[in-house]
Amino acid sequence: MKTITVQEAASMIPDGASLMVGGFMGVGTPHRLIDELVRQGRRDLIVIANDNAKPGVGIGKLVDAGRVARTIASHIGLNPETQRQMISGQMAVDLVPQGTLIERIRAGGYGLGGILTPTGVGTVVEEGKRKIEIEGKAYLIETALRADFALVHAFLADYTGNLSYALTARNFNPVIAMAADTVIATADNIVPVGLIAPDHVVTPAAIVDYLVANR
Amino acid sequence: MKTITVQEAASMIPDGASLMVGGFMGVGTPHRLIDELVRQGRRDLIVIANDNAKPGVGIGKLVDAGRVARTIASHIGLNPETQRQMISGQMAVDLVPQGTLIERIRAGGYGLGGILTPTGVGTVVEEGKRKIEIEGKAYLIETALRADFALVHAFLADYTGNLSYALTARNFNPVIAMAADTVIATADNIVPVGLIAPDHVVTPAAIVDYLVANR
Amino acid sequence: MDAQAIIAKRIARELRSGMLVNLGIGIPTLVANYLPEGVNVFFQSENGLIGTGPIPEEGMGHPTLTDAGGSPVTALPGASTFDSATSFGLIRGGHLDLTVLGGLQVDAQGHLANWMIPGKMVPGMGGAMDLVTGAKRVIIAMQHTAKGKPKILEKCTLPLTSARPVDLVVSEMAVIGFPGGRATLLETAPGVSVDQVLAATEARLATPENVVEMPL
Amino acid sequence: MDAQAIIAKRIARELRSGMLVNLGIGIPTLVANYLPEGVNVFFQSENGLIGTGPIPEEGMGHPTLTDAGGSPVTALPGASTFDSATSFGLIRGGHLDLTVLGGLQVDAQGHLANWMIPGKMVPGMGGAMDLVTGAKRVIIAMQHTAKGKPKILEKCTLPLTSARPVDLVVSEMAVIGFPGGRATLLETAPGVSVDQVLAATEARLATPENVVEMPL
Repeated sequence: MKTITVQEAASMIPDGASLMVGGFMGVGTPHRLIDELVRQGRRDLIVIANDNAKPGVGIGKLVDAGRVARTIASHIGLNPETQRQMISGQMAVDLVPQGTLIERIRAGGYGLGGILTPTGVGTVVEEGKRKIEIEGKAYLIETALRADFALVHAFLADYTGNLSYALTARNFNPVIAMAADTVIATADNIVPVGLIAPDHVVTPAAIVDYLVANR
Repeated sequence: MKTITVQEAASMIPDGASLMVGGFMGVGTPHRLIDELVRQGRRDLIVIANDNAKPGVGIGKLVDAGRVARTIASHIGLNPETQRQMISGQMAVDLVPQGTLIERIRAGGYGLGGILTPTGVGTVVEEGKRKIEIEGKAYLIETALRADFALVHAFLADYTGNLSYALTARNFNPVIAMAADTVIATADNIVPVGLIAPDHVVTPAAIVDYLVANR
Repeated sequence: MDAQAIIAKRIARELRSGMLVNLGIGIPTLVANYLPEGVNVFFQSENGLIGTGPIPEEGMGHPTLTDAGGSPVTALPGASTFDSATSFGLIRGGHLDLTVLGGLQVDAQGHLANWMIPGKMVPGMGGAMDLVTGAKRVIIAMQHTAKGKPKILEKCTLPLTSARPVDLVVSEMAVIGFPGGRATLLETAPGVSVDQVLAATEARLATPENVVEMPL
Repeated sequence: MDAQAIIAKRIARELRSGMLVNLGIGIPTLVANYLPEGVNVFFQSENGLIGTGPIPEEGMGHPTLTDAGGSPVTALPGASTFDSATSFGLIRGGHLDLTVLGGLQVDAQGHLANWMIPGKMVPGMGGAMDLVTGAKRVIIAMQHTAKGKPKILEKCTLPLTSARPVDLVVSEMAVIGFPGGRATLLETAPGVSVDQVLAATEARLATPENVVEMPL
């Protein structure tokens, strides 16, 4: 684990990279990293996240600036700009049921090829997917999802990279932290090693590659 | 959620019931419940757990008393009595890789039909199972596992049933708590509602059916 | 009482102590305002909270405690927070006793369409597909008609949310169930006749002898 | 130095700072005793701990902090605990940099058998199948022969642990790798000749020119 500046962190991410980004309507999103990606002019990004927040907030800022080539999300209803870019063909949008999305990401991070879920059976979601029956019940085979980078935001971090999260700002963060080749974390507070109780660590240090220093 | 005595808790479990039991070599096992099941003479049980501990400890006491008809576990190597009963045909033993076992239980509790895992491909574990290829890699379809009862042990409980666990006594407990029709919990300490921080609750109260009172 | 209040108040009567309940955005959210006295339920926000409390007083919220719409909420004593995988495990795994959701269309078999209008509104399904597929009981809270047109149709014309039928539809005019897989008029709102409900409904409704007045 | 110490000490040289490492029971556990100075690794116990420390001094342990064998351990500053699903997610998901395990047999392609002897020893595979299938690097720590009989065979006769070949076998006689899927003698222990290794090995070993002495 290395502690780096937000500028260094953003500069590691190339144009065209796939990013999993934590947060739910911007709550629990690593805002400083997003802002810096916008500032550095990163483009053609693939953004995997629960939602696109709203214009001017979190992932919404990348969308506003036209930097997202494709998003895989469960909900974009509160971001009219994403909907506009989707309809105009500027951005590709893959809509995935929220529970399926988080399980696909988890599968990617936990070494599973995928999971069997009843969600989406008998709807447009099943198009093009393998279906399987187990004890008379139909399931879709939903395959694992991974990304080049996971951008996570924690409440507490220590200097080895252990992370814990606050309240509903946890959401996708600990799950995406398992599912990317490179994990970059920001945190509200960075504390000396040993101050987060082992039982309260949610993301173990060993899987975090970079921690963004607070000024 | 109801708070009951250990006698009441054990008496709800009929002969022949399937039980998921928390613990890893007895650490994090609800010992009082196991002891009471032995005392009440419960028999023909199906025990799903990581291991069978060792003679005289935790699940080992049920084995010693000949009360286990079948066990689904990942490891029984430290319990010679289980091995003896397996070889004599007194007890059926299904051995499952530990990661597969916990994912099958999780799938049962999380509403998934199963998961795709590379573990066991090309070994005796794949016998009788469906295999599937995703992007050129082979996976076994491992199906969900549920039980009639989950017997869990926590470090802290509150009187609505929220649970948190201590150190390596967490292990299978929070996962099995999701995967049974009836969830019975014991705890080292039972505290008034509101004293476990929301971020430190691991098993939410809403899924715990019975809490065993401490004397 | 306005239409929304009638719907929310009627649905609140379905709540029982100890239930784990997920309320969707819109009319479903209002159900919490009519929780009967002495009934204590666990409200889940799918963004990762059980024990969701009311909107905080001015200056008493925190940016990390929000509902599924991203708005500030409070948490009751005994609340718990968790990641999204756990949240949807609760939803899909049979732990959620009840979800109340809005609807665009419901058909005669109880199938729901509530997540998109092709070519017009594509917000994404969010948690709706998991909720309808996984909750033990699904109640739809919606106005009976939209711009005078029935929303309870013989067959949904919009993409379905799930192959699993809902359990109950509560509108400002009626309560409709699906016993035996067939839309059945169970209750009419005060001052609303069976014929008025039938006229505002495209799906053929079974109308038993004992259609009662909606208790509010 | 006895056989076990040679094996553990040689394997310890494979550790690098920042690695997440899982040590099996038996000889693998001894590897931690030979961690080179200045190298800081994360040791995982698959029962739910990263940051496993040494055996506690008398009276300084706690019954809820144990290793995968159920024996008391300590935890280093920065340790974390988690449930078994997370523990095996770390193992299977490509997060575990190295696992060191014991072996009953390894074959010429690097396949491992280490979890059962049919009709004799059926302890269960525990975490072994997930570890061998999922870890980035798998090193087998075992004595070269058992009761004089080779354990490195042309083909395993015991049930395999995984279809995935191991990366390295370290015995008290030799270090064997599998470049290009073929068992290859890489190092011999001090005082052991290439011929002695070949005589104690059933699998045909490729023996390059540059077989070096095992650094200890």
